[in-house]
Amino acid sequence: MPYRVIDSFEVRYLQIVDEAGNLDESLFDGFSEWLVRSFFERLVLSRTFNSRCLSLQREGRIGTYPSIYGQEASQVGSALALDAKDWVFPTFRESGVLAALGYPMELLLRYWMGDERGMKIPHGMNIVPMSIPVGTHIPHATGCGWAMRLEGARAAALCYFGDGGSSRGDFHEGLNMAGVFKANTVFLCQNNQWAISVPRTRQTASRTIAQKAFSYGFEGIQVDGNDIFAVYRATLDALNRAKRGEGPTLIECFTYRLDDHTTADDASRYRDPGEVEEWKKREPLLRLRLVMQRMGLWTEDYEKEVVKHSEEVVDSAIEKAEAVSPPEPSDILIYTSHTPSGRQRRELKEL
Amino acid sequence: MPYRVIDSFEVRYLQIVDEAGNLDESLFDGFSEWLVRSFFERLVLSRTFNSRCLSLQREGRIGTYPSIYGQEASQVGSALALDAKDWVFPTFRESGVLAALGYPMELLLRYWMGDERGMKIPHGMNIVPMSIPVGTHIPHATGCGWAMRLEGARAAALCYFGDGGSSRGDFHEGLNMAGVFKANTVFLCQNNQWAISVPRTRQTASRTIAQKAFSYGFEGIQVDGNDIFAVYRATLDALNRAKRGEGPTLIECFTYRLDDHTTADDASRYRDPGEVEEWKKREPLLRLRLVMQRMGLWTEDYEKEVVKHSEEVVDSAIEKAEAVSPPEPSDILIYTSHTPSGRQRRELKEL
Amino acid sequence: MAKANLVDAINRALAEEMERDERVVLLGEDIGRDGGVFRVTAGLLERFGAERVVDTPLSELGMVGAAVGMALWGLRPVVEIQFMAFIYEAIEQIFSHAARIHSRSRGRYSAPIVVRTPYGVGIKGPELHSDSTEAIFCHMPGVKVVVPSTPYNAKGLLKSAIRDEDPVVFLEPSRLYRTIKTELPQEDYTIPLGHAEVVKEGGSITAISWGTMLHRTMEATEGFDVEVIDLQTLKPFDEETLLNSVKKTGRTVVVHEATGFCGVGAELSAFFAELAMLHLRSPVMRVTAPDGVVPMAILEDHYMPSVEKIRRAFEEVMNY
Amino acid sequence: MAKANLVDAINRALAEEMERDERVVLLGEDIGRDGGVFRVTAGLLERFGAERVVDTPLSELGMVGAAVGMALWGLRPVVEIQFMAFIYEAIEQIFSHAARIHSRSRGRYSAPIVVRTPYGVGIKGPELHSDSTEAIFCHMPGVKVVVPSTPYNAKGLLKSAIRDEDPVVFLEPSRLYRTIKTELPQEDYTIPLGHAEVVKEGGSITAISWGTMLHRTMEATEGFDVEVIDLQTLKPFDEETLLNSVKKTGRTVVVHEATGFCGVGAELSAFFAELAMLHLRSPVMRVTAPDGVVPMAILEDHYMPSVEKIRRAFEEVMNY
Ligand SMILES: Cc1ncc(C[n+]2csc(CCOP(=O)(O)OP(=O)(O)O)c2C)c(N)n1
Ligand SMILES: Cc1ncc(C[n+]2csc(CCOP(=O)(O)OP(=O)(O)O)c2C)c(N)n1
Ligand SMILES: [Mg+2]
Ligand SMILES: [Mg+2]
Repeated sequence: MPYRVIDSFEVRYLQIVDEAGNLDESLFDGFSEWLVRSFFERLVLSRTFNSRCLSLQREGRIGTYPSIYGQEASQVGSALALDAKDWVFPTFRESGVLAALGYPMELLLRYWMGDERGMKIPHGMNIVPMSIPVGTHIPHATGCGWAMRLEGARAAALCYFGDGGSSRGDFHEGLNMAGVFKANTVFLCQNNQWAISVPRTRQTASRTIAQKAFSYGFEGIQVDGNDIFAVYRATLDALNRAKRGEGPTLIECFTYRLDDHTTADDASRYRDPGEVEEWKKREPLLRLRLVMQRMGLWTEDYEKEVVKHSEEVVDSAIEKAEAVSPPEPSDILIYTSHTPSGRQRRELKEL
Repeated sequence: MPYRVIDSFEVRYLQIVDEAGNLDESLFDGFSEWLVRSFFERLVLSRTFNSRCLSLQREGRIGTYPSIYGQEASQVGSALALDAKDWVFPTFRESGVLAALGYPMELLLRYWMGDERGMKIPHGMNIVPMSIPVGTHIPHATGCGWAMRLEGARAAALCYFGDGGSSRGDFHEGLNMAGVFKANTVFLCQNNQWAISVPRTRQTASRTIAQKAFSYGFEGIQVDGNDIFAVYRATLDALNRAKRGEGPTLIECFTYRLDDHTTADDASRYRDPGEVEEWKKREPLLRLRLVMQRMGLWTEDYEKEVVKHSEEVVDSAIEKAEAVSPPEPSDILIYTSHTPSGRQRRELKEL
Repeated sequence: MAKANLVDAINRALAEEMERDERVVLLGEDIGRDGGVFRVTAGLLERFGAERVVDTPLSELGMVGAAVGMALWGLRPVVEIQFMAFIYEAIEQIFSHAARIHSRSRGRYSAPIVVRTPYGVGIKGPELHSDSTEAIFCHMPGVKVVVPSTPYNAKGLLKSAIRDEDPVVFLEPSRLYRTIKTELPQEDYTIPLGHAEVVKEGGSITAISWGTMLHRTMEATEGFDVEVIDLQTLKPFDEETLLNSVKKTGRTVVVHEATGFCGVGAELSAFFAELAMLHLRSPVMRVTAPDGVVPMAILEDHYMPSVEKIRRAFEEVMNY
Repeated sequence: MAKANLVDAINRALAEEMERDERVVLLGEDIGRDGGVFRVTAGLLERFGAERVVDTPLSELGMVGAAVGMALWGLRPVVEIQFMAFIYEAIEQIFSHAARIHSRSRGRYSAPIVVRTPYGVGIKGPELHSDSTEAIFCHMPGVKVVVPSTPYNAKGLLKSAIRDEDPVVFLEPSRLYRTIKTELPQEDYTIPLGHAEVVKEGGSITAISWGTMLHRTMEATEGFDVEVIDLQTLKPFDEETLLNSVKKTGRTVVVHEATGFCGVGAELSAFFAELAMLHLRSPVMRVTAPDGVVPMAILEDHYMPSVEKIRRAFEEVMNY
C-alpha cells in the first residue's frame, strides 16, 4: 500500500436492550423506576395520540398527517433527556417528541387541522415550530446552540431530522459551522430507512449517517433507535457534553417508519410489506415491556390504565381543539410583520 | 468502552517526492521523460502567465486577478492527467489548469480584462467557464460525470475547488449524489490553507478535507499538492477508476496560496509572513527541478529556454488580447436567451 | 378524442418527449417507483427505466445543479421539485448558472433544463406547500416561466419547454391536477412559448390570468363583456396579443394568485402604462393575494383571490 | 461635523449598535481580521472581540440559517454577504424561515436579523459581483428591503434595520462605498424604515430612485423641474410621500439599476396606476437595466442606466 495513513475513525453503535429484551447490565444504570415508567407512559401517550390522528384524518377532521409509529423510542427517549432550558427544533414527524415534552395536544391538533395558532408555542417551552422544508432548520439549531455557548448558558439545542434531511446542504453547512464554533447542539437523525419512497441506501452511499460527523470534526454515533434506553443515554450524554462546552454530537437513531409516509401516501406502491413485518417485531414498546416486566414494573392492568388515561387525555384534547373557533382571516396580515404597512392596512379591509 | 465499533475508516496520504527532492522509488514509475518535461514546461508556462497577469493588473490592463503562485503542481499535475474526452470544471483560480490544457491564453486574458468572449471555450475543449460563486459548480461536475456513466462514455469529469468550497451545501449535495449514482467524477480540492482571510482550521473542524469523502461512500485521499508527481498519479488513478465505472474520488491537494487572495487583497492584514516563508521552501518547482536534475533532464540552459519560450508565448497572447476590439453592447441581450423577446428587441435598439 | 386531466396530460407530454428524444431524462424525489407525490410520473419508470427516471436523494440544489451538468454534457433533464417552496434551495443554481451559462460562454454552452413544480394554494396542504412565487423567476434574465391552465395547453407547453434551448421553470397549478379535464389529442402538438391564448373574446375588459386563477377569472366574467387572456408564458409574455386586446377594450384586470407586491401583475401594469397608456380608460387593476405569509389550510380560501373580488375589479374598471 | 464615506458610516452604525446592544453580533466571511473585503467592518473585531465579530466558513446558507437560530435565542445578528449574488444560496433561509417565523408561530418568535450585502454594477468586479435583485426580496411577504444612498442615510437606516423586529435585507451600493462623502453626525440618529426622502423639490416630474441610481438621477435633472425622491425603504415603501409628490407633478419616472422586468419599478408603476391614475399626465416611465445577464467589466457601463437615458425619460414624460 503506497499510501501513508494519517488518521482513522471508528463508527460506534449503542444498544442497551436488544429486540428480545436482553439488556447490557454494564450499561443499564441510571434508569430509575420513575424514569422507566415515564418512558412507558409517554410512549403510550404518543402512540395513542398518533393513532387517534390517523383516525381523525380518515374522518376528515384533520389534514394530512405523518405517523410516528415505530419511531416512538427515538422520539420519547431523546425528548426525556432534555432540560427545561434546552431548545428543541423538530420536524413535522415529531408528535412523539412534543407529546413527551407535554406540548398541549389541543394545539398540536389545531396545527394539523391547518391552524397556525397550533404552533404558537406556549411561553416557557423552548420549542420551535416544526420545520416543513426538510433539513432547513438544522442551521437554526446550530445558531441557537452557538448563541448558548457565546452566552455561557448551561443549555443545549436538540435538532431532529430524518435520513432524507441528511442529504441537504443545510445539514452540511449547519453541522460544519456547529463543529467550527463548538455549538451547544445535538443533531439527532431518525434514520427510519425511508424518505417517502426513497430507501436509505439510495439517499446516500455512506454506510451510516453517523459517520458523516467525521466531516465536521465531532463525534457521530449510531444508536438502536428502537431501544429507548440507548436513545435516552446517548442523547443525555450528548446534551451534557454540549453543555460542558465540548461541542456538538451527531446521533443516528436507527429505526423504522412502520406506517405510510403520511396519510396522503401509499407505501405499498414502493415498499415490501415483508420488510415492514420484520421491523414490527422490533418495535420499541415490545422490548420496553419486557424490561419493565423484569423490573417488576409492568402488569396488564398497569398498561390498561396507562392506555385508558392516554386515551382520555387525547380525547379531551380533541374535544378542546374542535371547540376552538376558526382563526380570523386578518391573522394572515397581522402576523406577517410586526406593524402593518399602508398596503397591508388597505388589504386588511378587503379580507 | 460500552460502544460497539461497526465500521472504520482511514485517511490516506500520498507523496512521491518530498521537499528535499527525495523520491519514493516504489512509486516513481510511469513518469516518462517526456511527461516530466511536460510537467516542467507547463509549470513554467503557467507561472509565467500568472506573474504577467499580476503585472498587467498593476498596470491597469486587466481587472482583479487571483494568483496561482504555489499551487502550480496541483493544477498542472492534475490537468496533465486528463484525456481529451474528459470534462473540466474550474474555478476562477485555475489559470494553471487552463494553461496546462492549452487553453488559448489570449482568451483567458480577455476574460480577465472583463470580456465574456474570453470564456467562449473553443470547440473541442471540454472546459466549462470558471465558476465564480464558490463551490456552486460542484453539482455540475456530478451531473456531467453521471451523464457520462449513463451513456457509457469512457470519460470523466474533473472538478476543481478550494478548501472554502468544501463548506458549501453544493459540495455536500454534489458529492452525495455522485456517490449514490457512481458518477464518473473526480473532485479535486486545492486546500491552499486559506479562503481569503479564513484559515483552513476555521473553515471546518475536520482534520482533513479528504475524510469528507467518507460521508459519501467513496474514497478520499490527501495528496502533497506541491508534489506534481503525486498529484498526477492520484488524479490519473481517480480518473481511471471513474472511467471504469468505479465511482467518484475526492482528492485533497495539500498546498499553499503564496500570494494575496487576489490583486484586490492584502494578505498581510491577516496572515503571518513567516508562514508564507516556510511554504515558499516547499513550492513545487524546487523539487521538480531536483528530480529532473537527478534524471539528467535539467540544465540551467534548458530552464532559461523554457522560461524564454513561455514569456514569448504569453507576450504574444497579451498582444493578441489587447488588439481585440471591444465587445458589442448588444451582446448583453443577444446571448441572454437563444431568441430575443419583444422586450429585448426594443431594448436592443436603446443599447 | 378522450378527455384527460392535468396529471395525465403532463405524464403524456413527458412520455412522448422521452420517446422522441433519448436525451430527455427525469430527476426528482419519488418520481420513480412511487410515480410522484401527485402521480404525474406514474408508469414512466417502468417504461423508460431507472436510468432515465431517477429517484434522487432529498437534494433540490443537487438535482438542479446536476441537471445543469447533464445539460452541458448534452442531455435534456427535466427536474421535478415536489412543491414550489422547495425550489428555493436551488435558486442559485437557476439564477447563477442555468440562466447565465449561455451568456457567460457567449453561446458555447446552454442549459436546456426544465424545472417542473406544482405551485399555488388550494390543496389544503401543509405549510410551504402553496407558494406561488413565479415573479422572482420572471425577474431573472435568461429564465423562461410557463404556467399551464388546462390539460390541453399543459401538454403542448411542456413539450415546447422541453425542446427549448433555454432553462424553463414550468409551474403546475396543483389545484387543477385532477379537477378539470379537457380533450387531449394523441398527436404531437406543441404550443409555442411566448404565446398567450385569448380564451374568451370580449369588448370591454381585458382580463389576464394564468393557471388556477384563469378559471376563477372565467367564472367571474358573467354579466361583463370580458376578453379573457390565458398568459401561458409569463416570461417572455406575448406582448402583441395583450396590446391588441387592450386597444380594443381599454380596460385591464390582472388576476393572479401570488401576492401583489412586485408580482407579475405589477409588470403587466407597468407594461400597459408604457406601451398602451393612451388606450387605457381606467387603471390596470390587480387582483392578487395580500402581502401576507401564505396561510395554512383553514385560511387558504381567504388568501386566494375570490370570484367576488375579481368581479369587484371588473366593476371598478367599468365604473371608472 | 466631519465628513465620512459610506464605508465609515456603515462601520459606525454597526459599532454604535454593538455598543448600545450587547445582543448585536456580526457574522460574515472575512469580516474579522480582514475587516471585510470592502473594509466595512474594519476595527470591529479588535473592539468587540471574536465572539461578536465572527469570521465564518464559506457558508452563506449556514450563516443566515445560524443567524435565524441566534435570533430565536435572543441575539440580533447582522450577516454580511460578500456580494449580492452570493445571497442566493441563503434565499430559502430568508423566504421560508426568517420571513415566516413570526407568522408561523403567531407572534411567539421573530427573526430580527439584518442581511447586509453590497449590490450593483460599477466596481468592475468579476462576474456575479454586480447583481441587483432587490425585487425578489420585495416580493416575499415578511421581508423588509432597504437601500441607502448616502453615508448619512446609511447610518440612520442601518440602525433602524438592526433595531427592527422583522428581517431586513440591507443593500449597500458598492459603487458608492468610497465615492461620496456626507456629513455624519456623531449622535445616535435613526431614519425610520418605510420613510422616503424628498431630496430635491420640483414641480413637473417625480423621479424615484435609490442607491447608486439616485445620484445619476440627480445629475440628470438639470434643465428639468424634477422632484427627486430617495425611496430608501423599498418594502414597505412610503406611499404617502410618493402620492403627495405625484399629485403635484403628474409625471413619474422610476430609475433603478436592476433589470426592468418584474423589478421594483413595475410595482411603483402599478401602484401609481391604482392609486393616482387621475393625477397622471403621462405614463409612469421606468429607466432600468435591460433584460440581459449582468455583463462583465467592459460592458457594465452599457448595462447601467445612463444619465442620458434618464434625461430621455424626463423628456418623454414632459412631451407626452
Ligand atoms: C426541501 C423539501 N423537499 C421535499 C419535501 C417533501 N417531503 C416531505 S417529507 C419528505 C421525505 C423526508 O424524509 P426524511 O428526512 O427521511 O424524514 P421522514 O419523512 O422519513 O421522517 C419529502 C421528500 C420537503 N418537505 N422539503
Ligand atoms: C458563494 C461565494 N461566497 C463568497 C465569495 C467571495 N469569495 C471569493 S473567493 C473566496 C474564498 C474562496 O476560498 P477557497 O474556496 O479556499 O478558494 P481559494 O480562493 O483559496 O482558491 C470568497 C469568500 C464567492 N466568490 N462565492
Ligand atoms: Mg426518513
Ligand atoms: Mg483556499
